[in-house]
Amino acid sequence: MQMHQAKRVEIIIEAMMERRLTEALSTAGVTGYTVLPVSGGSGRSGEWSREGQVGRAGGMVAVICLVRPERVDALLEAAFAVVERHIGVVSVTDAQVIRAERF
Amino acid sequence: MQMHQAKRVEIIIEAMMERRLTEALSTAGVTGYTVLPVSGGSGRSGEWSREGQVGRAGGMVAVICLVRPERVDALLEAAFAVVERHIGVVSVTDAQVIRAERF
Amino acid sequence: MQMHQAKRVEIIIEAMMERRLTEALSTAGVTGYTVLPVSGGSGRSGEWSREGQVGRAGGMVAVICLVRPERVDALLEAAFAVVERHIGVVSVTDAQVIRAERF
Amino acid sequence: MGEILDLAAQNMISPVILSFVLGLAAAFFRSDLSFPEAVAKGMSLYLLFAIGFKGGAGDAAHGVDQRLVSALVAGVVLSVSLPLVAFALLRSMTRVSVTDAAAVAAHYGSISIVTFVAATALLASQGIAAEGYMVAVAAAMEAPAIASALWLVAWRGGGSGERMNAELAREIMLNGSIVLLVGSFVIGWITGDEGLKQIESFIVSPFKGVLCLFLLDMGLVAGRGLRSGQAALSGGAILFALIMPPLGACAGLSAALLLGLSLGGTVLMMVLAASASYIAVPAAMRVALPEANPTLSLSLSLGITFPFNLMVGIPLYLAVAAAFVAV
Amino acid sequence: MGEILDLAAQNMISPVILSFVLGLAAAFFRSDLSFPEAVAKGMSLYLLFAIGFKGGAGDAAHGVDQRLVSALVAGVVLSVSLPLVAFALLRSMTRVSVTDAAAVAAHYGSISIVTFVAATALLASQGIAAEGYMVAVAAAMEAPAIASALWLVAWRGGGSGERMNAELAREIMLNGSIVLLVGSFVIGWITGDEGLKQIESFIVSPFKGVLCLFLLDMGLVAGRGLRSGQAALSGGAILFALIMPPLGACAGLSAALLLGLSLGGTVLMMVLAASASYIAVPAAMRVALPEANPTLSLSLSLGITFPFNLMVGIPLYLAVAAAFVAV
Amino acid sequence: MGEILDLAAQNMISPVILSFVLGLAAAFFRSDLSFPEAVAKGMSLYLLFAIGFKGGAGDAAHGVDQRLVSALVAGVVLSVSLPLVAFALLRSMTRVSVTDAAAVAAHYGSISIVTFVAATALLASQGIAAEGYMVAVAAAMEAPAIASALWLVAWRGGGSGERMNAELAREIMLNGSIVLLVGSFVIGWITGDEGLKQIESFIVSPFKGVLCLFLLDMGLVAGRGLRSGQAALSGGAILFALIMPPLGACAGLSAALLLGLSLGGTVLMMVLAASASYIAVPAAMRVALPEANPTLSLSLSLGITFPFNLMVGIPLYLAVAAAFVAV
Ligand SMILES: Nc1ncnc2c1ncn2[C@@H]1O[C@H](COP(=O)(O)O)[C@@H](O)[C@H]1O
Ligand SMILES: Nc1ncnc2c1ncn2[C@@H]1O[C@H](COP(=O)(O)O)[C@@H](O)[C@H]1O
Ligand SMILES: Nc1ncnc2c1ncn2[C@@H]1O[C@H](COP(=O)(O)O)[C@@H](O)[C@H]1O
Ligand code: NA
Ligand code: NA
Ligand code: NA
Repeated sequence: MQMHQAKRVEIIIEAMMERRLTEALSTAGVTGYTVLPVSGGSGRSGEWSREGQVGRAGGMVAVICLVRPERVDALLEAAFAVVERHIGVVSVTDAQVIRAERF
Repeated sequence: MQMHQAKRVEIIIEAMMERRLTEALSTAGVTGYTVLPVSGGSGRSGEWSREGQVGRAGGMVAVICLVRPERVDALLEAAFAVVERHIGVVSVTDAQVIRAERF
Repeated sequence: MQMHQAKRVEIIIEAMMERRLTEALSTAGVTGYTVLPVSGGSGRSGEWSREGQVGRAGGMVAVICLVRPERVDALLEAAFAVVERHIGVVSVTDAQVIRAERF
Repeated sequence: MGEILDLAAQNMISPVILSFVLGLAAAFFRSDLSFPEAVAKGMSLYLLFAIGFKGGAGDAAHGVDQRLVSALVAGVVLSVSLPLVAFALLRSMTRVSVTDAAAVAAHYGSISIVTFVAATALLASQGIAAEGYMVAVAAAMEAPAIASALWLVAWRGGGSGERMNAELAREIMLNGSIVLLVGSFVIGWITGDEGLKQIESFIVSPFKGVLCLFLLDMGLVAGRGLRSGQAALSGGAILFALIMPPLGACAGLSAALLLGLSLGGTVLMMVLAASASYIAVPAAMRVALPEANPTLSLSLSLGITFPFNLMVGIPLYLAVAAAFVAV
Repeated sequence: MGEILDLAAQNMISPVILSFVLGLAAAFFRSDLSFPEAVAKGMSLYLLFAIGFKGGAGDAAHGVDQRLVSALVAGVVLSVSLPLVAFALLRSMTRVSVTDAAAVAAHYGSISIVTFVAATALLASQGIAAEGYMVAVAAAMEAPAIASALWLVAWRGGGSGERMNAELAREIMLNGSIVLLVGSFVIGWITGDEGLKQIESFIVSPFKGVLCLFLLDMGLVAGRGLRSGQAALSGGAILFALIMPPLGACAGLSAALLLGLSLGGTVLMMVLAASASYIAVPAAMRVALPEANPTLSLSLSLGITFPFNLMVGIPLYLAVAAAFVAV
Repeated sequence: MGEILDLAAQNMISPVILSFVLGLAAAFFRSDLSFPEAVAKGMSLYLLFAIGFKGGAGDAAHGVDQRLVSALVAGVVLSVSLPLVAFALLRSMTRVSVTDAAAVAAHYGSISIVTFVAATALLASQGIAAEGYMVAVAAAMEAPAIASALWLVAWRGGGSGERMNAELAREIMLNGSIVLLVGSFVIGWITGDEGLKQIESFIVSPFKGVLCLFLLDMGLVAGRGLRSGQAALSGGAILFALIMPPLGACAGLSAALLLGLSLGGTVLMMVLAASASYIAVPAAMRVALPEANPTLSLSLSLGITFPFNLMVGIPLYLAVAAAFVAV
């Protein structure tokens, strides 16, 4: 099967910032992303879990974007501007995708 | 630790198609996969979120398969046959796994 | 954007073992990880789904750790000690992260 | 006329409708108010179970009369034929593709169970009884419209629509909401008044309150859908979504008169014909007609027809039915 | 005999049992009907809280008599010793490994709280009272069976079974369902009738309705489990899952007679001994005996023993108990 | 004094408080008892809807009198000014940074709706009526404290606090819990007693039972939070979390006396002023003051102030109010 180079960007960010992040991504020309729920984790600010929680604060989400390699920098700038002051982790992996016209 | 080459295939597909996809994977000889819930996203067909939704239509899931490199093509054929007419994204990443006998 | 080499370790493990795994990771010096819920899957022990389930047994979670390359071995030892006798899959991918000081 | 307006006004200021309006308003002003998916599904399971059980228990007393069968047949005929009307209307009023028109048509041939539930709540508050088996008719009307739509696509060549095969048919017929509705109807029918008494304080007393919260959620979802689906909506499509319900109601009225249903049963038949699916059909369309734009169907059925029926349609149909059926 | 059949028939056509059957049927025909995990857990938390509270409030009136302590001891003894019986049976009737046999045995020494709840519902509908503290006995019987199973594995060398260490013991004893059951029992006991009156319309009136929905979900899960677990089930194993409950019930009956429990209490003791765990023990086994096949244990306990007890066992045990205990 | 202790003791052994204590204890002993996030959110949506609706329906009878407006103004003033007090106290009693002090202060200016709900439950059990519009006051007090905190940070230069911009203000004002509370208040007000009667068996009868389960969950969350947040808590901070509530209550009392509220209304005003937010403000702080340590604020407001108010504060405030307000 014919595959195309792409980058898989995974941004783990506070749930409260989700909308701001996705708006920033859209502004940066990224149209496709997928949001996965996150049920817990640990970092410098300690351990947390969503169990029994009511508010959105204290939860995180994982946003996954597949983009063409040449677009990854614009995406990262945009993401970083949002993530910068906030709790969050951004990682980039090399990937291959089918149907390049989609990215 | 002794690691083995593998491919990590991530298929983000409409929830309605999950069963058809996993059956196609099984038929193609893929026995292991993991399904993650997806809470929202955006693409050419617009933005969506699972919040407050009742039906399965309009939701997606992420299916992750770790396979030996030589099996990835069969897997992708099978997946593509299901995804082809449907909304969805398929990406492949190089990975390493422990316990190669499992894949 | 300045990126730094890292490893992305993804451990899919029985929900019952989550606490034991994260404690082992902490002991091995891994401070950051994120836990994603898993809604179903299939493997040598058959197909499963969380739908309608009450107990934790029979469910899995995905634990994602981003670590510096030099730390990945310690992490894998620790993870393997927990996963060894249990159902579970461990994969490692090369990744790049921003803000290296965090890992 | 004054009476209709009165009833409509009274309907409008019920907690049930106002909860829906609150949801719409919250979505419109982009509040982050939202229900977890699991809670929304839980409420819909509750409503289906309760409405099915009550329908069955209500019928247990009378026994299954002949009319149940003819009502089921009438429901299936309506569900099969209304999509043809909807399709013709859509193709003449809008410029949507064959596939999209067929998908939308399937939604309008099928039914919205929560509209049905809201109608039963209004009837109850007016002290108007209805045939319990209308629940079974509702279940029977969910699926046939899908077959019509697939046939329309095959006939008009609107793309590679999956043919209705046995696997797909099974999947559609055994859709969770159909199974739960029919199943609880049968349980209610078997256990009758005795059974109802046992679980009354679960499925009867709190019913209307749950309906309020569920409609609040529906308002949120509909409002959010409208906001993001706006672009897909032409004037012609919106007009269709307002015209089709009364047309369907007329067809339902004719069927009810033919069957000789009671006033309540007539209203419910009208409501079923007038309402458009937002659970079973959207799911089936994603499998069978993936090229159809889901946003269009849902914006019309959930964003326009549903509020219309809830706020204007139901009291209107009641007023019209009252003119035809002696109490 | 006729009376037993009568009661069994009457039990079978209650909404509670029919809901379970509906779930089984829906799973069998592969309907996509399903409950979200969160809703299922929510219902189980509700049932545990309600049954615990009611048990405690029921006992508050009488004070904790001496019999509570002896009943607890009896429960623990049953929970510890029944696995030995189950293990011996399994090793002679089937060809499962030592580890698997021990894991299954742990399930049968422990208890199924929803079977217990269904039995209390049947007793209530027959107007038969029972000792409130049977809830505490239920809680006490959840865990000891696990220790027996681990000891069996260590004794028979069935693999690398984790030894019962302090950490594991704490985890098992503080299992959520045990804590909730005991905790709400204590709350009910402290606040008594006064407390019960305050939350009666939450934990008493809608109880049976929630139980219906929960059993519908259990039917779905059990049916799905049976479908996918079939392969793991030999004839011998199935036979075991049908023989073990009556055996357990006999042991429970003996204990109850020794303790001098009321008719209701006797039935509940029999039900506890006859039922098999599907929450606490499966979880503990995954940690302590990961080599054991979870599909086997669950197919037997949830797929066979649970429906058997629900539909045949409970009325049977009631009939038998009635022959031994004067009302 | 004896009377206060009596009331406090009576309060302590109500199912509502004991459920909270059970949750705390379960978390303390690291039981794995837990509620799914969706169930917790579902219960909180229910409580907000019910309390809002009942408040509105209660007021519908009286019409909106002048006092509603003055009570709203008083609430806003309290919410804006209490953070200044809290900030000053924190800066003198502890060594937390300006940003952290401001964030904590925002929590204490705002309110905890579940503390409010618990207070209404206690009042109801004592047969003490309160102004329905106190619900609207509660909603009005949620947000203003946030503005104060941001202003404090800007003034004292505690970092790069996001300025209160239109977008942020909209987001805070249209926070889901505010919208639901106000919305259901308005629905209750419009539909009045008639509406209340329709959904009474959903929002009134089971209310206290749901509150028990919700407080059980709050106990679990608070206990877990305390366990992991311990490290962040200095003695001074803990002292602050115990002193601030009575201080706030005094301010609330003064306002209530000025307004001439009834005994029930006075208690509720004291409770609002004394309680600290754990939903709306934490969320806003993550957006506007991300540098603030969320663990500190939550440990104080949910881990210390909330249990204090629940167990000691509410009966204390009632006793004090009773000394000032003639019934
Ligand atoms: N190295 C990491 N790998 C994966 N997730 C992480 C990592 N570090 C932090 N996280 C996630 O980001 C959250 C906040 O991290 P922190 O800002 O370090 O407290 C954590 O609770 C985790 O969910
Ligand atoms: N580039 C992408 N990266 C990640 N997820 C995507 C991407 N494009 C699409 N998706 C996901 O696939 C769904 C359907 O995409 P589309 O067919 O473009 O509307 C979206 O709603 C996302 O959840
Ligand atoms: N190759 C694989 N790729 C992704 N997930 C897997 C794979 N193999 C197993 N899993 C996950 O691990 C679980 C247990 O696997 P097993 O031990 O093979 O039964 C499965 O149910 C899946 O969720
Ligand atoms: Na229709
Ligand atoms: Na047992
Ligand atoms: Na306050």
